[in-house]
Amino acid sequence: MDGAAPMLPVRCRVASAQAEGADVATLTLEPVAGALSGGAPGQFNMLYAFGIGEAAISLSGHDEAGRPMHTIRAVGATTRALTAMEAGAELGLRGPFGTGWPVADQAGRHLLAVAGGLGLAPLRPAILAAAAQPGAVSVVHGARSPDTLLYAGELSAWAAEGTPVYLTVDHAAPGWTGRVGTVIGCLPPALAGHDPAAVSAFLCGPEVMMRATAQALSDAGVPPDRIWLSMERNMKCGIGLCGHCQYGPDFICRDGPVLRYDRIAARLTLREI
Amino acid sequence: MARPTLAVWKFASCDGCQLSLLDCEDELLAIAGAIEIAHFPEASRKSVAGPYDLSLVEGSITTPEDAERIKHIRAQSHSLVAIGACATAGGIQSLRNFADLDGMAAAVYPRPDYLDVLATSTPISAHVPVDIELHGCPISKYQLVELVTAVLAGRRPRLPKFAQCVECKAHGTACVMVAEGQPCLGPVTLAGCGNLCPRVGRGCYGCFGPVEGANVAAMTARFAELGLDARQIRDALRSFTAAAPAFAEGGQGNG
Amino acid sequence: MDFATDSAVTIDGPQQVVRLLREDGWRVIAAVERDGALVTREIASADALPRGRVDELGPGHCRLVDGPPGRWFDHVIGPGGWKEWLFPPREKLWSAQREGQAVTFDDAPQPWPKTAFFGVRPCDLAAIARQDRVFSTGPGDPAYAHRRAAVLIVAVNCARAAPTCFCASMGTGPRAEQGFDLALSELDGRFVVETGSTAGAALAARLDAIPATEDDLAAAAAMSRRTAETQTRHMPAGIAGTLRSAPEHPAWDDVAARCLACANCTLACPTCFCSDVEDVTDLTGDHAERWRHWDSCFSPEFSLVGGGAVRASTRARYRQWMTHKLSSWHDQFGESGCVGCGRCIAWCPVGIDITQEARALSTEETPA
Amino acid sequence: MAERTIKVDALARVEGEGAIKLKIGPSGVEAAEFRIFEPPRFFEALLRGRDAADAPDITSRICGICPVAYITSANQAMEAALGVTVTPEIAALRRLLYCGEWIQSHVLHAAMLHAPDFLGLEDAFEIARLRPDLVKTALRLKKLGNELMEVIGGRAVHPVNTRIGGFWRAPDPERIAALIPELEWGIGAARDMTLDFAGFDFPQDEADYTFVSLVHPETYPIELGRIGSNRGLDIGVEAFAEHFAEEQVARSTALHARHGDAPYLVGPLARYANNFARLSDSCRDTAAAAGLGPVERNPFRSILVRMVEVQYACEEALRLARGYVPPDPPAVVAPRRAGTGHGCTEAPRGICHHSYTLDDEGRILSAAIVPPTSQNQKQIEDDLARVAGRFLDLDDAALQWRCEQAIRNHDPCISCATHALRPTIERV
Ligand SMILES: Cc1cc2nc3c(=O)[nH]c(=O)nc-3n(C[C@H](O)[C@H](O)[C@H](O)COP(=O)(O)OP(=O)(O)OC[C@H]3O[C@@H](n4cnc5c(N)ncnc54)[C@H](O)[C@@H]3O)c2cc1C
Ligand code: SF4
Ligand code: SF4
Ligand code: SF4
Repeated sequence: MDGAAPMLPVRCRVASAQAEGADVATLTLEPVAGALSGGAPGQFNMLYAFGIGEAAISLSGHDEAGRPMHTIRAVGATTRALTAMEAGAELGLRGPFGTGWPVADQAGRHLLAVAGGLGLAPLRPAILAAAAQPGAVSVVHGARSPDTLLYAGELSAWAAEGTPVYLTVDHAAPGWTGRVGTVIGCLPPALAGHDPAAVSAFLCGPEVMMRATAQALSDAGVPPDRIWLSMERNMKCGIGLCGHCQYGPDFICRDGPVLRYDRIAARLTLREI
Repeated sequence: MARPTLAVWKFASCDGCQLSLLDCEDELLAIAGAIEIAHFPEASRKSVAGPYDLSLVEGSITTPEDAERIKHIRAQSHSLVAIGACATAGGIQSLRNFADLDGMAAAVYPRPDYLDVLATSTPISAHVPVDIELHGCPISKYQLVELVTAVLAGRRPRLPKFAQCVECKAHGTACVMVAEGQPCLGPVTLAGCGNLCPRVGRGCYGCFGPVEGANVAAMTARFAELGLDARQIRDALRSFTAAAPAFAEGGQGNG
Repeated sequence: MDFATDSAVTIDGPQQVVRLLREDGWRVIAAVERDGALVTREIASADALPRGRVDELGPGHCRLVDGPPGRWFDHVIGPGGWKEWLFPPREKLWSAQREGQAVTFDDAPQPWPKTAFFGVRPCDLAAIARQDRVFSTGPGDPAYAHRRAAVLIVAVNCARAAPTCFCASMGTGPRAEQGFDLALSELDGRFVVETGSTAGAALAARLDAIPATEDDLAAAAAMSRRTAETQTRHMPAGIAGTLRSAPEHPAWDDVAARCLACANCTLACPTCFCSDVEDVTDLTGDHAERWRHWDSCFSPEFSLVGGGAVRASTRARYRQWMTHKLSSWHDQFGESGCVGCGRCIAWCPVGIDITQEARALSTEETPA
Repeated sequence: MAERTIKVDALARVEGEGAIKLKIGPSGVEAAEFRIFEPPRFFEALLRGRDAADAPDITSRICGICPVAYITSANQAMEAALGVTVTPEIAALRRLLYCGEWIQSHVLHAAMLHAPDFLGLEDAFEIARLRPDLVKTALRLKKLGNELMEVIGGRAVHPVNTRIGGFWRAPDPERIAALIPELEWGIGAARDMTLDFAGFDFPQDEADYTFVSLVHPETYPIELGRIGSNRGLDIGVEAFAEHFAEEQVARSTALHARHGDAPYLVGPLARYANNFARLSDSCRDTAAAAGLGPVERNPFRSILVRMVEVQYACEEALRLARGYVPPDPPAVVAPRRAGTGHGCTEAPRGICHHSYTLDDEGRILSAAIVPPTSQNQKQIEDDLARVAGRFLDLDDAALQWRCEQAIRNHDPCISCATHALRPTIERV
């Protein structure tokens, strides 16, 4: 990121665009001029759709050429414009911003990645990094329905390579033989065979889901200081100047989005904070 | 790509909001170039049949025929925007909602029996779904240009959701309530006009209607401290957006 | 006393300071009277200053009236101030142009002439320092830094405290200790001038002045002491900790019933820094701009996320504002976000008083 | 000759919603109706019980095209009722504001709503394609009018800065002075446009109108004067109700105003005929160059009179702007008391008359508002019948257009006709 102009986007081009379902797409980006700084798993960029607006979008990985990838769900004008982009389209990018998943610090521990919905996108690079050690990571992913499971192909590939993958949906569809219910139901099987004290957990998804999951994990014996959550708040600048993303004393953009559970457990129980 | 089509419709109103479109002197020809003005009787004899990409609807619903007509307009409009205090809150004519209509009609018309009108004046949203509302009596022409520009760009129009006070402070306008003790509805009124009244030293009379979550009770308690009696407080709330729920309820408790 | 007073001088009035600054090419900004309030504007000479006028301030109340004749600075502060210069209410961040697929950006900085702030009160000096810190944390805001670097500050120590002032309890006034180039103290018919920087010292050296005597300095110190003693409001001690443990205190419901959520307090506050951005396009659709403008934690859309506003109630919004100001600010920037200027009290249309709300939340100070 | 019916269900290029219907039989025009179907809005009734100060702002909402007319008539009526007189500086600023409305409204009508008729075009956007310079000049002039209203009134539609006794705040002299160069330009632009329009091919028509307008011994009337006519009427504004009556007609159900038993005409043709001598030399010169005499009886040529009035309004505005002294205080305090007051000013479309009776707290007991269009309505109907009769040789489409023109000649502001309601007409 250009330190002199942190509010000025870098001109980027969509190198490839991949549909991930009805309203979700993954964009791989490359700079048109200059270079992009790498970015760690868990960090995010501010993506700018010309004339429409900016949205905070997590890194969902880098391709073989080291180009950043972003998986975006169309929920409003900006994200609709971004997900509609095709290869060659130009956009602006600022970042990376925020804290990342502390992947390296979990060496020797078993990592549990718990993702609700699109929350799998920011977890993907952490899962890929941890999976370099065979058996080091398990994945729990919940979605509204079977057809909204994210990265379905990749999930099967991970499972095939030996990463335990637990899937659940809120609403089953014909042909679905898997679990139905929240991700909490996946936790006992995912923890089975592991010493909870030696498990670390990365959570990303809707706030209610993360709150319940963190609570369940710590009840099961996973140390609260070994659980991390990726929080979401309104965000306009990404660098702690606009004030929008405050979460108690933390700026989600700067002190987060990845925050340690023991630090925010009390806040998670407060309404409208 | 075909230019998007625009239609302008009128219900009970003063024409001031649609005039605001013609008052965009600097942008008018560019707008007419970027969109096809398909139906705008105030400006053109030409009328192209629907459907329309964008319908601007001025005025409130006050007659049985109009309550039907708005449904046809909705059916022909991809995007329907209610413009002005009449279309978004019922307008000044909604004062009838608080009175006896027959008495009112008899006061103006020698033969009130010729009239076929509804007992209330209601906003467009009371009859059909509305996509966007531009507030104000009249609307701000800057907001109108912004609406058209945003529609063309495919983004959400920038329409403030905060109180009038924010515009005053940003503009450096001294608060007329604090500095002069004048009653001002600015704190409970939606921003967007450009703090016109306080800028000339006058308390806001609420023509943009209540801001979301307006604390009208606290506002009127302050008016009472400033020396307004219950009837004055009620009349302050009962003007161009009188029937907007927050103001209507606030007026009920007073006078 | 620190070094500033060693080189102190006295002058007969502020006119020559303004004249000197203008001669040196500074744009001089000062508080002037406009429409019943003090506002900061460029001035051509000291004649524009509201000499002999004072502001009667109270909760939700301000009237400019005649004060002791001839006194230059017995008024206190207006609703706006220096914030609107260093952190403008609306500011273009950059523009972008589209040609076919190509999108190019341009963030040419806006011109900013070298600017002298004339008559900055101690609380506002502290407020400028607070914002300096906010806008330089992390990657910071280069546009703010660009403006700030070209600002010279002439402070004025307060001879009169308004009933809304509580700087003494925040440790920010009523005497300026640092952060100024020159500081004036108005005694009877003459001014003690202290210097706080080499630029200030260079200016002071060119004034038509005589060295300050021990008596002058003692009189200036006594003035500040008196001003502190006459302050009737104060912030309860330990409020930062109090708020940390009070998120569910019933007092929040009480203030929420009175608060209009109008945002005046945040916008008048000299340290509040929240902003929003908006994307502007023209009718061709090929030119876009990004503007930043003041925002407030009281705004309905401030905390909007996918499912709606996180802080939907006025209770939550007031709690956010006050907790951030008086407590979280310590965690974020190592100091309080409040400097005790009292603007939020005076310019709240319904007169909500942050010190009184703080007291309502403070267990230690609740009267038995 | 077979029976013909000419119907226009929704008149275009007029403010508000109206319709015309003509029945033509073997003996000529059998019936001509000009109907107004604005829903009634009951202004007089909803003013009852309100404070006097509410009347100007509320009645402003009768019409977004000529709000200053309503505001000024209401303020004058209230000042009369409350027994206050404004200072010359306040009066001058009022007239300056009113000039803005004349410029804005007249240019809108003449160049954008009326001119297309003479060019055989549907609207001003089509003119812009053929004669962009003309439309650009018109927009610039119109903007000048709006800027006057914004600088003085705070906004162009429903200004906020006026009040009983004057203004809330006097505009900064610098802002008024900044308008001077554009006003200087405006005078010439209005003259050029008048002469340009003088080249239109005007249909031959003439009527022996009763012209009613304000009359003033010294000045062309805008916001000042007595009520006079070309048939010898000369009354104070307070006597209006004794000479003019409104009646409700079942067919169209608009309230029609009558002078005695006969229709009469208000608006530019009337003002011009009754006050020609009060125009400036330069305006009379423009009129002559455009082929206008001291009286113009062809309603199709009212577009020229309107443009001469634009030139006059620019000249007046320039004079007032140059002599601007901010009124201090900006308003005369009007204490509340009982009383009755009348106010009458020249809206662009003609006289707009208000009268109010107040109780001793200054609350409105009764209100009567007579806007220009309801006064002209009967006359417009007569015009319609006459014009149709005169151009019976035209085919239906051409006759329809000509009839529409007969209405547009009078720039009817149907929104003003608050006393009207709408018969069932299926549209959309
Ligand atoms: C740290 C972080 C990481 C994120 N990562 C992803 C991701 O990888 N993929 C993805 O699809 N989405 C992600 N989001 C959410 C995404 O930023 C929002 O969905 C997006 O901002 C909505 O913008 P919009 O204009 O399309 O939607 P709209 O519905 O039009 O939004 C309306 C307005 O709501 C506000 N808004 C709503 N949600 C947010 C938000 N979270 N932050 C800021 N403003 C908001 C904005 O002001 C926006 O203009 C992330 C959010 C955060 C904070
Ligand atoms: S200040 Fe209030 S009343 Fe005045 S124009 Fe604005 S919204 Fe309308
Ligand atoms: S919180 Fe209030 S007293 Fe404190 S600095 Fe802000 S405005 Fe001044
Ligand atoms: S505390 Fe006062 S100024 Fe602040 S939002 Fe509430 S009412 Fe407005």
